[in-house]
Formats: sequence, C-alpha cells, structure tokens
Amino acid sequence: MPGLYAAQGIRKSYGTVQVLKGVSLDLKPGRMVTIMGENGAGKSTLFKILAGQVPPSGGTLSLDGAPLALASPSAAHARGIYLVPQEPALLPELSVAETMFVGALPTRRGPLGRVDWTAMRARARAALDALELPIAVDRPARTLSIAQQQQVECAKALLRGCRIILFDEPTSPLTSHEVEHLFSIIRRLRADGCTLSFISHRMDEVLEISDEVAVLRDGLLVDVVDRPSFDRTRLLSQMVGRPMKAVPRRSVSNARDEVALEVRGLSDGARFHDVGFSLRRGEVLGLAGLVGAGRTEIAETVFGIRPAAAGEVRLGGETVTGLDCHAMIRKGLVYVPEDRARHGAVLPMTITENVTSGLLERVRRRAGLLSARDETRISASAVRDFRVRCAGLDQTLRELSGGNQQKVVFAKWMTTGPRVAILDEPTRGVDVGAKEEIYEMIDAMARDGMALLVISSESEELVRLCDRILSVYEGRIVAELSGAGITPAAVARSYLTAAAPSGGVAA
Amino acid sequence: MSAAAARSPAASRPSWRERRELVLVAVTAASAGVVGLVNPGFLTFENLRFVALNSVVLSIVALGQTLVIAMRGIDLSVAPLMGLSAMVCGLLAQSHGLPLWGAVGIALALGLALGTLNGVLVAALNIPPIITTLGTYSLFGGLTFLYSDGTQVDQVPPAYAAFGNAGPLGLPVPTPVLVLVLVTAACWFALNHSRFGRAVLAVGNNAAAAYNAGLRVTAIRIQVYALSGLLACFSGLVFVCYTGSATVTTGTGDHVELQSIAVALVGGTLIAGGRANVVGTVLASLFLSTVLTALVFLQVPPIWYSAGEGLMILVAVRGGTRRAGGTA
Amino acid sequence: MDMRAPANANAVTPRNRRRLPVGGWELALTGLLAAVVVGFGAAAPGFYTGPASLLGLTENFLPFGLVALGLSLVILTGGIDLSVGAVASLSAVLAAQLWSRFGVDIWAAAAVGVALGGVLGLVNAGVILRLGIEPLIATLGTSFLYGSAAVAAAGAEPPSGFPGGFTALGTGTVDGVLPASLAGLVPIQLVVFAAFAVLFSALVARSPFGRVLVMVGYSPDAARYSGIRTGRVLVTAYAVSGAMASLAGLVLASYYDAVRPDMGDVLLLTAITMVVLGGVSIFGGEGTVAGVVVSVLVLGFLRQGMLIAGFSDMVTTMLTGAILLASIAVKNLFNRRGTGLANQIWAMIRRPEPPRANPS
Amino acid sequence: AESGTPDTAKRIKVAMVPKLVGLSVFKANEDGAKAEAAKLNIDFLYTGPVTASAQGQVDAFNSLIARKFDVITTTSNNPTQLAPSLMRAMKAGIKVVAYDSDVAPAARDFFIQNTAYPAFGKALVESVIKYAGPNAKIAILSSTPDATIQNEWIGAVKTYLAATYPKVEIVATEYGQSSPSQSLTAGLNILQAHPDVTGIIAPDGAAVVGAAAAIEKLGKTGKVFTTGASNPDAVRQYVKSGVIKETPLWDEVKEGQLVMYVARLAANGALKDNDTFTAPGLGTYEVKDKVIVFSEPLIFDASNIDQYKF
Ligand SMILES: Nc1ncnc2c1ncn2[C@@H]1O[C@H](COP(=O)(O)OP(=O)(O)OP(=O)(O)O)[C@@H](O)[C@H]1O
Ligand SMILES: Nc1ncnc2c1ncn2[C@@H]1O[C@H](COP(=O)(O)OP(=O)(O)OP(=O)(O)O)[C@@H](O)[C@H]1O
Ligand SMILES: [Mg+2]
Ligand SMILES: [Mg+2]
Repeated sequence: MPGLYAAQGIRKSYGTVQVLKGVSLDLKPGRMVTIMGENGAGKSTLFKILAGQVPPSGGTLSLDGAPLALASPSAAHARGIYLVPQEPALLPELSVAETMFVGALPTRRGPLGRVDWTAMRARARAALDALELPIAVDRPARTLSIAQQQQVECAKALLRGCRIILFDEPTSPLTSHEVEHLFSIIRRLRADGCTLSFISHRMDEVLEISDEVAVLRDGLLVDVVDRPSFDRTRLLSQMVGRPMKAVPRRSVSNARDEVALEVRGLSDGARFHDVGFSLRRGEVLGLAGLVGAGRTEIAETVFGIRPAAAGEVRLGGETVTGLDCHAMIRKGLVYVPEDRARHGAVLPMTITENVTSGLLERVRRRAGLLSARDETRISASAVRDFRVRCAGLDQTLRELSGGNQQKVVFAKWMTTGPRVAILDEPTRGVDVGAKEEIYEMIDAMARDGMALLVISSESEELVRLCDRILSVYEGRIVAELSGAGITPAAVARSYLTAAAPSGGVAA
Repeated sequence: MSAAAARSPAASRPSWRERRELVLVAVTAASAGVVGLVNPGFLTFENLRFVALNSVVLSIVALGQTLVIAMRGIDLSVAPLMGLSAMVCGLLAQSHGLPLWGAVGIALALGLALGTLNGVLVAALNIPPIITTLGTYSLFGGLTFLYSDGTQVDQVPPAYAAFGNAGPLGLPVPTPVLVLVLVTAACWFALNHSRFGRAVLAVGNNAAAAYNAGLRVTAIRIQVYALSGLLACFSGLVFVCYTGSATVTTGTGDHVELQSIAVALVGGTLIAGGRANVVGTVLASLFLSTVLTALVFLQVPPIWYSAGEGLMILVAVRGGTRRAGGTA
Repeated sequence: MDMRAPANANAVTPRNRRRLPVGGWELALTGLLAAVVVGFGAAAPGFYTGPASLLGLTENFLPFGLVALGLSLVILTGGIDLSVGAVASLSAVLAAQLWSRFGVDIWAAAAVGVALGGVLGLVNAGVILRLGIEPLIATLGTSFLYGSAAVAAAGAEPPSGFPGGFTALGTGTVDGVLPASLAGLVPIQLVVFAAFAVLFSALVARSPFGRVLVMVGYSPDAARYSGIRTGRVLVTAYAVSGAMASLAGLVLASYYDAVRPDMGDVLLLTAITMVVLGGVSIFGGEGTVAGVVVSVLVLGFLRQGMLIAGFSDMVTTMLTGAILLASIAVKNLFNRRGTGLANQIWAMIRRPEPPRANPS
Repeated sequence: AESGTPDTAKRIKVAMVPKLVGLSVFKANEDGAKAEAAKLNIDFLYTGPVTASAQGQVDAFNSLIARKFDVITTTSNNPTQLAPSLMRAMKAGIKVVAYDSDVAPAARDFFIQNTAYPAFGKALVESVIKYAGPNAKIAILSSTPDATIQNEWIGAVKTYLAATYPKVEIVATEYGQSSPSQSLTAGLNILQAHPDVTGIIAPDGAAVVGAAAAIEKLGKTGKVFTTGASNPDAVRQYVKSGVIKETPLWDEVKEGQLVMYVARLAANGALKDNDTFTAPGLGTYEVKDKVIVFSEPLIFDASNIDQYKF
C-alpha cells in the first residue's frame, strides 16, 4: 500500500534560533506515529515542514521513495498530505461546507466557472457522514465548538483525498469523551490504511492510540519506541532529559474550616443555572465536565467579568455580587483563564510587565511614575519563586515556551496575594515536566491557606490535585465526589451518567 | 436542481444580509417619499435619474473598496487614482483627440498597474494596508500634478460627453448607470459564485487559515488591490465623461477614499473582513446621493450637508455590522 | 533556542538584558534626522542661517507634532482618530468666537477650546464604546459633524487679529525665563511641544496609565481579564487626543493670527504619517513617544528643507509618501523577531549549517 | 512714478504664489507674468500648494523668505490667515504684491484688484437679467460660504439688484466648494428643487462650469441662463451653445503681466501709495491707497470669446 512518507535530516532555523537540528522520521501506511516532547521542542515546526507550510532550512522529504519538494500547503494537499493544525483553521463567516472546500471549491462547467454549491454541499455532507458526524453543513463556521472544528478538519482531509494526515495536538482542547470520539475516527482511518501522525502531551492517550512513539528534545529525535516496548517513565525521562516518576494521587488535604468563597443560586440566564458551592481556605475544589458544560462561564461570572442574572457571591463573608473583576482582584479573588494566549498573557510584553499587570498598585511610584527598580524586584522574586526559565526579565513572553508562559501567568496572579484563585485548565498545552511543577505550586499554595477552584478536562489532573470535585453538566452541578470516591473513572462517570438519560452526549 | 439549493451557502444563513439591502431600499424610498411630499419636484423621472447618475462614480470606486475590505484590507489611494485617471484621459482627449476606446484602455491599464503596486507593497512587502495606501495616496496625487503641470480639463469630446450622460441607442437610462449595473453584477457574481471571490472572503476571514488550506494568499491580495485600482481609474474616466472636467484635486478634494469606505460599511460589509455585500454598497451610495439631494430640496442650509452625511454614516453603520468581539 | 536552564535553575535570578527607553528604530530615525538637518544645512542656502533660523523653522510644523502626540495614544490602543482635523478647527473657531463675539479673555477662551476638544474626544469614545462602531468609521462620521459645526460657527467672516500676547504662542520666542544668551532663539511652540513630548513619553513609558494603554493596545481581552477597565482607558486616550488636537488648532490660530473652519484639515494625514513613521504600530501596543517625536522633527525639517531647496509642494509630498513606504518596508525586512526576510538572508550568509546525523 | 521702462539694471527674484497651482486661470496669470518677467530682468518662480490651503501658501512664503526673494506676489486663499507670514516677509525687506484676491492691507505693499466690485457685480447681473428678464427668480452658486472675493461680488450683485431690478428674487444660495463635480451636483439640485429658476449667478470658475453643465444636462438651454467668473477655455463650449450668453472676467494673461510690472516697480521703490504709472503695452494705472484696479470687466460672448485663449 503506498503512503510511506519519510523525512531525512530535517533542519530549521528562525533567524539565529535553531529549532530543528536534523530530524529523520518514517511514517508508514496503517500506522500511527506519535511525536512527544516538551514545549518548544520543535514538534509543530516539524509538522509544518511535513505539510509544506514552512520551508525547511535543510534536509529532504520523500514519498514512497521518490524525493518530494513542497512549495506550499496546496502542493502538499496535491500529494495527499494534510495537517490538522494546532489551532483549527476557522473561517468564521463562511459555512461549514465552504470551510471544508476552501481552495478547492467545485465549479460547474461553462465559461463563468460558477461555483457548484449543490455539489459542494453534497460532498461535504458525504464526508461528514462517512465519519458519522452530525454537523449541519450550512451552519456558519463560527458556531462550531472546538471539538467540532477538529472533527470537521478530519472530514476536510478525507474530502481532499488526503491519506497522509498529521494531527497537531488535536486533543488538548477536548474532554476525555470527545477524545474518544476523535480516536474512533482515527482508528477507522488507520484501518483504511491511512498514514497518520499525532502530537500530544497526554501520556495516556499516547499509549492508547500509538503504534510508535518518537520523542523530540531540543530539535533532535532522541528516541523512537515501538508499541511493545512502551514505558511511561522511559518516555518521560527521554522528553525532559532527566529521570521522572509517574503521577500519584495526592494524599493530604490542607482544607481548613474557614469558608473563603461561597456561591449561592448563581445563574447567567443562559449557559448555567442555580450553581452553588462553598470553598474553604486551603481547599482545592475541582470542576469536572464536558467542554461546553459551562464551567468557564461559571468561573467568569464569579470573577465578575461576565454579568450574573441571579444569585449571590460571598468572599470571606462579604457579599461581592455584581462587582467587576477590577474590584474582585482587589478583594482577593483572581482568575487564571483557560485561553492563555488571548486572555492570560500579553505575548509581546515583557515578563516583568506581565507579572505586575495583575495589580499595578503594588509597584511603588515616584512622581506618579512606576519605579523600575521596584518592578524588577517584584518580577525577579516571582520568576524565582515560580521557577520560570528565561534569559532575562525583559524577555517578551512570546519568546518563552508554553509551560513557562503559563508559569508567568500564574506568578502574575499568585503574587498579588489572593485569598481565592480560580484556575481554568491550568496545564493546557503544557508539557509533562512543567505540568508537575505547576501541580507542586498548586499544592504549596493550598498549604499556605489559599482557596483554589480548579477547572480541568483531564480527569487525571483533577484526581491528582483536588480534595473535592463538582461535576457540571449543561450548566448545572450534577454530582459531588470527595475523599476516596475520587478516581479517574468516577470523575468521567459522574457527568456522563447525567448525560445518558437525555439521550447521549452532544458531539 | 431547486433554486434554493443553487444559492450561495451564505444566503442560507439568518437573513441579515437580505435585511441590510431591504433596509437600505426602505430608507431610501422613505426619504424620497417624504421629500416628494414636501417638494413634488423630487419625484420626477428627471430628478431621480440624476440622483442615480450622481451616485455612479462613487459606487464604482466603492465596489473596489468593498472587495478590498472584504479581504480585511483598506485602500485610501482610490481617490488620487480616480483623479489621475480623470486627468490623464481628459487631457489626452481634450488636447490630442484620444478616442473613447483608447481612454478606456488607458484608464484600465493605469488602474491595473498602480493597483498592482499597492498589492505588491501590501502582500509581498508586508506593509499594513492603511500605511501603504497612505503613502501611495501622496505618490499618485503627485503623479496627477506632474502629468497635468497645473492645467485642468474643461471640456471633453462629444463622444465622451455622450458616454457620460446619454443612454445607448436612445434609451432613457444613461450609459454610466447601465455600466454600474454590469459592474455590480460582475462583482456580485465574483464574490458570491466564483472561486476567486470565495477565496477573497476566505482570506478576509483568516488569512493564515486560507493559506494553509492551499490558497495563494499573496496573489489574491495583489489581484484584489489591482481590481480596486482598476475600478477607481475606470470611475475616473466615467467622472470626466459625466462632468466634462478634471482638476488636480478631483477625487481627493471630495474625499472619495473616505466616502467609499463609508458606503461600503453602510452597505453591510464588515470592516474586519470576511463578509461583504456588493449590492448593499451600491444601495448605500444611492442612499447617500438621495440624502444629499433631499437636503437641497428641503432647503437645509448648505453648511449642514456634511453633518447630514456624518449622521447618515453613524446611524447606518449602527445597524449592526459588527462581528462580536471584533475590534478594528 | 536554549533558554532551559539546568534542573537547579531556581537558584538563578536572571537579570535584565537592557532597559533603554529607545530601540533601534528610534536610533535609526535620529540618524535620519541628523542627515536631513546637516544635508539641507550644507546644500540648501537659507536653511541654516544661524541657530535662531533653524529653531524658527519648527514653528511651521510643530502643530502637526502636537496632534501626533495625542493621536499616538489613540493608535497605541489600536484605534484611530480621523476627527483630529475637524476638532482642531471647531475648537479654534469656537474659542475665537468666544473672544470676538462675547468678549471673553483670549486665554480663557483658549482654555475653553482645549476643554471642548477633550469633550469632542469623549463624544468619539462614546460613539465607539456605546454604539459599538469601529474607531475608523466612528471618527469619520464625527469628523463630518464637527466640520459642519465649525463652518456654521465660523460664519462668513471668521475672527482674526488676536491680542499680541496670544499670537506669541504661535510665533513668539521664549524670553526672560531662559538665559539672556538664548533670547529670541527658542520658539514658544518648541517649548510647548518639548514639554508635552517629555510628559507623553513618561506617561507612555513609565506611568500606570501608559502601561494599561499599551496592554489594551496589544490585547484588549487580556487587559480586561487582568481587571483593567478598558473603557476608561479608551475614553481617556480619545479625550487626550481631542484636547491635543484643540491645542494644535489654537496654536495654528495664533500662528495665523486668524481662524478658519477648514484650518485643521491639513493636520490629519501628516499627523498619522508622523505617528506611523515614528514606529507606532497601526495595530496597537507597539511603539514609543520618543520615536514619534523624532519622526515629527524628521518629517518637519525634511519638508521645510525641501521647500527651501526649491522643490514644489507636490514633489515634497510625494517624497514624504515614498519615505514612509520605504522606511516601513525596511523595518519589516529587519523585524524584531528575527523572521524578516533580510534577517533570514543574513543568517544564511553568516552561518551555513552543516547537516547533522540523527542520533536515534 | 515715471512712465516708460522702469530701471531693470539689477536682476531680482520674484515669486508668484497662486491659491493653488492646478487651475487654468492662475496658469494664465503665470503665462503673462513669465513673459513680462523676461523683459524686466526678473528671475521668475511660480509655486504654490496643490490644494487651496492657506497652510500650503504659508509654507511657500516661509521658504521664499529663507531664499531671500525680492518680491512675493500672491492671490490669497484667505485674507487673515496669510497675514503674519507676509508681514514677516515685509519685515525681512521683501515687497509683497497681492493680486486677484486680497490679503489684509497691512500685510502687503500693493493690491492689484481685478475689477472694481460694484462694476463686476453689475456685469454679473446684466449678463443674466438681460436674458432672464427683470422678474426672474434666480439662484446663486458660489464656492464656499467664507470666500472673500465671492462674498464681495455677491454683495455687489445684491446691491445692484435692489437698486435696479427690485423684482428679481434670489431663491437659493448653494456652494460648490470650488469643485467642478460638487458644483455640477449643486447646479442640478438647484434646478430640480426650484424649477422656476431662470438664472444662476455663479461667481466662481468651478461654479459657473457646474451650473452651465447642469443646465445643459437638463435640456434647459435657452430657458435658464448662467454667468460667472471663469476663464474662456472652460466655458467656451457653453458660450457657443448658448447656455451662457455673456460672462464677465478680465484678461488674466495681461493681469499677470501687470503683476510683474508692479513687482518690478515695487522692488525698485518706484511706486508710492498714491500714484499713477504707465506700463508699456498695458496702459496707464492709478494707485489709490496702494490699490490698483486692473480693468473694467471684460465680457466674453459668442462673438469675442475665440480671441482669448486661456
Ligand atoms: N515563526 C517563528 N518564528 C520564530 N520562532 C519560531 C517560529 N515558530 C516557532 N518558533 C520557535 O521554534 C520553537 C519550536 O516551536 P514549535 O511550535 O515547533 O514547538 P512545539 O514543540 O510544537 O511546542 P508546543 O508543545 O508548545 O506546541 C519554539 O521555541 C518557538 O518559539
Ligand atoms: N454548543 C456549542 N457551540 C458552540 N460553541 C460552544 C458550544 N459549547 C461551548 N462552546 C464554546 O466553547 C467554549 C468552552 O465552553 P464553556 O466555557 O462553556 O465550557 P467549559 O466547561 O468551561 O469547557 P472547558 O473544558 O473548555 O473549560 C466557550 O468559548 C463556548 O462559547
Ligand atoms: Mg506545538
Ligand atoms: Mg472552559
């Protein structure tokens, strides 16, 4: 079966930065090769080169033994190579069917070359049906959820007759349930003899779906392992370049009696209803649920960035309902958002500027101007305490790897001395090494008496971190788990059982 | 195949698009009706014919602008391009007896060349559109001056005047209006039913995604700026035929660049790109022409005309052309 | 790219690499400024006939600079203010009418004018925020409104012939305050501009307001999630832009010793060019006031120099456009992140990479 | 002053700064001035802004001061705005001669007025009323609401109408912003909104062309008459087709010559505030309070228009 796609000695530099230093990789038909590696190891760059989006600085590609030069993504499509990007390529104002056909719209015969909308729709419908995706082809693309966007991308690859499909971190915005659906699609493609490759930071998924795992570190391929010899610890250690141990369940609770945050009957009138819980000092409370369950909306409403229709929020006994987030932060409630690049960090600004931006008042003033020395002091101690790896405090965040960006965002909020912190997907897109460090920081903050609300779509993560877990389904709290009741299986079951009676889960 | 199935997929969305056109038709008709009650002279065929004719030049420029904005760009240089073309065609006709078809050829070639220059600066050299066209605004304005050496066009040969005012074959509808209908139909078809137009919208939606989907984004950008230049220069020719005059400040003096942006946005095109309404643009231009004529019929003091224009822009854009969360 | 320190990295406190308020772009512009001044001084007789004449030339373009300072705040937020010209005209005309029709003291009238500019800026912000209209189209609309109002307020014979003290603002020099050796040398306009330049520079670079302004410019969403009241930031930026435009209008009134309802029209395009050439990104966030200040001087001296050298108005304008395009193109080729075309070519020439084997 | 050729021994630099450089009337001034300058040993420069802006003129003045010109001649966009800069020029020893459109009297040495305002007002009225009749309803189409010279002429028109044709009614006043296209639109609008108008007085080059084009487009040639102040080239076709029966102006080329002649006299210091002089080939002129009236209105009609090319 054709479809053997090979890379030989691929190199890539951006300016003076060398991202790939000679990578060789074979992708074979009917096999799933997974690339793992820390943030900034060069995984996405390798995929972009394989898909013709970025020209390599050196090295060769070959398809079924014949050398291949890809001048553009369309050249790659023509050879049957398709990349499902890390951020799905959304064209918000166009219909689902049209986004699938961009660049390859069917036309009718005739001098005008009129686009054949009927054929387009029918073929889009057929491609979605082939993957059993119940998505209306006429919907504007902007109404798709992230999971649906990923699914549409898969259909899009098939539609273009592409049999070599590369997935760049398709699962990081998905919940376990949605990951299962995606994997069923992937398995079908593999059975069909497609050549597949995949990037992920989630060890369990990788072990579940892969036939082969390649580990990339600092632009070099340091290890390639076949399915029979998969070994968690070995993979981890290879990735980080030092010995690592697997993740345990936390054992001690730091929860105290004093209630830090109390939410009663909170509704926004649309996405969630009658949400109530209380959070004690030193406690880590988890919010589990499907993507779209409304957890982010609940958090944002508590934080005051989104208006509430009804309900009450009390912070340390004081009613703070209706305050905006400017005031909330000053009352000691902070929110670390899930979308780091858009809401959490200002990527073109420096580490120092990002760290102090959460609460500029704490920087000393001279004649009304911010004291540079004081600002540097705050930022230097934050970088030290939160173990941010950087070359200098005035490096822009853009230059840091994802995990370190996340630590800066953490530092930005935690150094304001909050009483309550809401962490929304605190480790999304963060590699295993940095993940463990973030877990330790969360533990440490709980020990210091901070109350933490953690939203996560990874069951393992919640199990690792939380004293108590609330399960959210369609904007309502449907279950509470605590103590020994907290296991990955129990977490997933808690919201899926709520889903079952109403006739299955939305795709 | 049913008629509904043949429509562009955009048409099957919630029908704000149709609404925008209906709204413009309604407000235009309503204002015309109200003015007609006060002064019946407004509703004569003659007057309405001129209201339409007066909107043609701006409409043609604005169609090009619509394509550019649909692609998430902006073209300020349309005003000096229009003036340049009016001056070149007019002077050649006035003093060298250039035949009309020659003028059409020159206008189109000029627009294509200078529009392509804009496109190359934006797409290949990566200069933000507003800066590129701010720079070429001065350059093209300068060319007009250098070419004219301070003279102006006062008079065009009869063939030009006939093209600019009369109808072909004795029809009561003037040629420019017919030309506008053709250009509008072509732009509408291109944007809604051709691969090229859909590619323009895709680039406007998300250029990086469009590139990854296999579109030649650089080439598309250059082509769209070239088209905008082409239409601007063609409108310059129509202008000189219709008015029989051209000066160094033709186009720039009337702020055609700002007016064209305004009518495109009022017509329902998103400033953030990705969604365009060709018919809306033309209707908005017609609406503007109606309002400005109506102000005279209502004997509003002339100093308030531009205030009327400003209010019209704000009120009409307020009609909800904003993509949620999108900032300019 | 090896920023990952060894495992015991927490012992290391990284220090700042550099903390200069100006970057390469500002320095390049300063070089250009020196070249322009020296070049015209040598080649164009009449350009330099002593320090007083050189400084005196600034009177002809500093009103543009005042507008550019205010506008740079708005552009830093990622917005734009097309109404500055109309605001300048309207407030100058109204101030002049207060003085001539109602006998208000000219300085009090000027103060009212500047305050009115601030209010017009607030109206712009209101239209943008409350009606949810993009800045470009919102300020285009209000500029038509303000322009009409200016024509209406001016009447057929707009006031002229202001008291001597007021006309000194536009054409006088600072005497008495400075050492006697500087008498008759430093235009009042230059002092006013310098004061605002320093103020705005400190404001943007080091004040809390400047910090949030830049943050809103780079990422309005991230700013909101950081608890910044972005609406207030925008309102302030537009109000300041309006007030600075009015100030420029009043300086023009003083310079011309007269007002006209269209006197501000020339300000807009040049002021935008100054801001953009100064390195402020039209998309917001990026740029410094220092760059804008140098670019004001570059474009101002360039224009005056070319006119004195005998180039026509048109050629001068064309050349300004060409310089704008060329400099932004060069800047793109050598962009900061090292991904510009020229940087890549340079990197290739400097360091050809030998192919390396895959260790696996 | 003495008549005959002035002293041309010393070569002098004289600049002519029009309101804007792209208009034919100013170009006609330039043609005359250039020819005269050659005879009078003058280094002649024609420069000015591209759009009618005072700022552009002031920029030009400033550069001329720096370049030490001997005389600046100018027709101003605005009487008050240019004054400070011109006064600076005078302080630097430069003579300032205004022509066509005056600046503030303190800011110039001499002013060459095209024609006396009342005479021009009368000419404008007569060239329309003669054809539209003494009971006509007429409209005025001007350039901008604050254009000095246009407002003077409109004032003269009104005074003359009140005295001579009291039954004539002015039903509308519109502005074409000196733009041919806006003038055309305004002209069309006037005629559509006021169908009973039979005369349009358009004392501006762009306005009269716009008004004439509007009349022609509406097929009202012979029913509505217009007149204005325009160079013959711009209105030749309308004069021939009868849309414009008569239109007053003056000889712009000759005016340009006179401007240079006066510039030479002024530079020589040979002209007093009240004086008379004879310019060879131009005629004898009287200086009254620094103001020189160039000529009586010159009426173009179908019979004479082809003698003038500018
Ligand atoms: N266009 C670019 N210009 C400059 N540097 C770049 C560019 N794209 C990527 N890089 C740098 O190359 C390195 C590798 O990036 P890449 O996106 O391949 O990492 P990754 O392994 O996919 O990481 P992650 O797990 O965070 O997605 C990073 O340090 C990144 O900063
Ligand atoms: N059915 C849907 N259609 C379109 N968009 C959706 C849908 N459901 C959710 N979204 C969007 O997906 C994002 C995540 O949804 P939401 O914040 O409500 O869920 P969550 O439980 O917080 O999920 P997450 O696991 O991402 O934190 C939001 O931006 C929301 O607007
Ligand atoms: Mg990646
Ligand atoms: Mg969420």
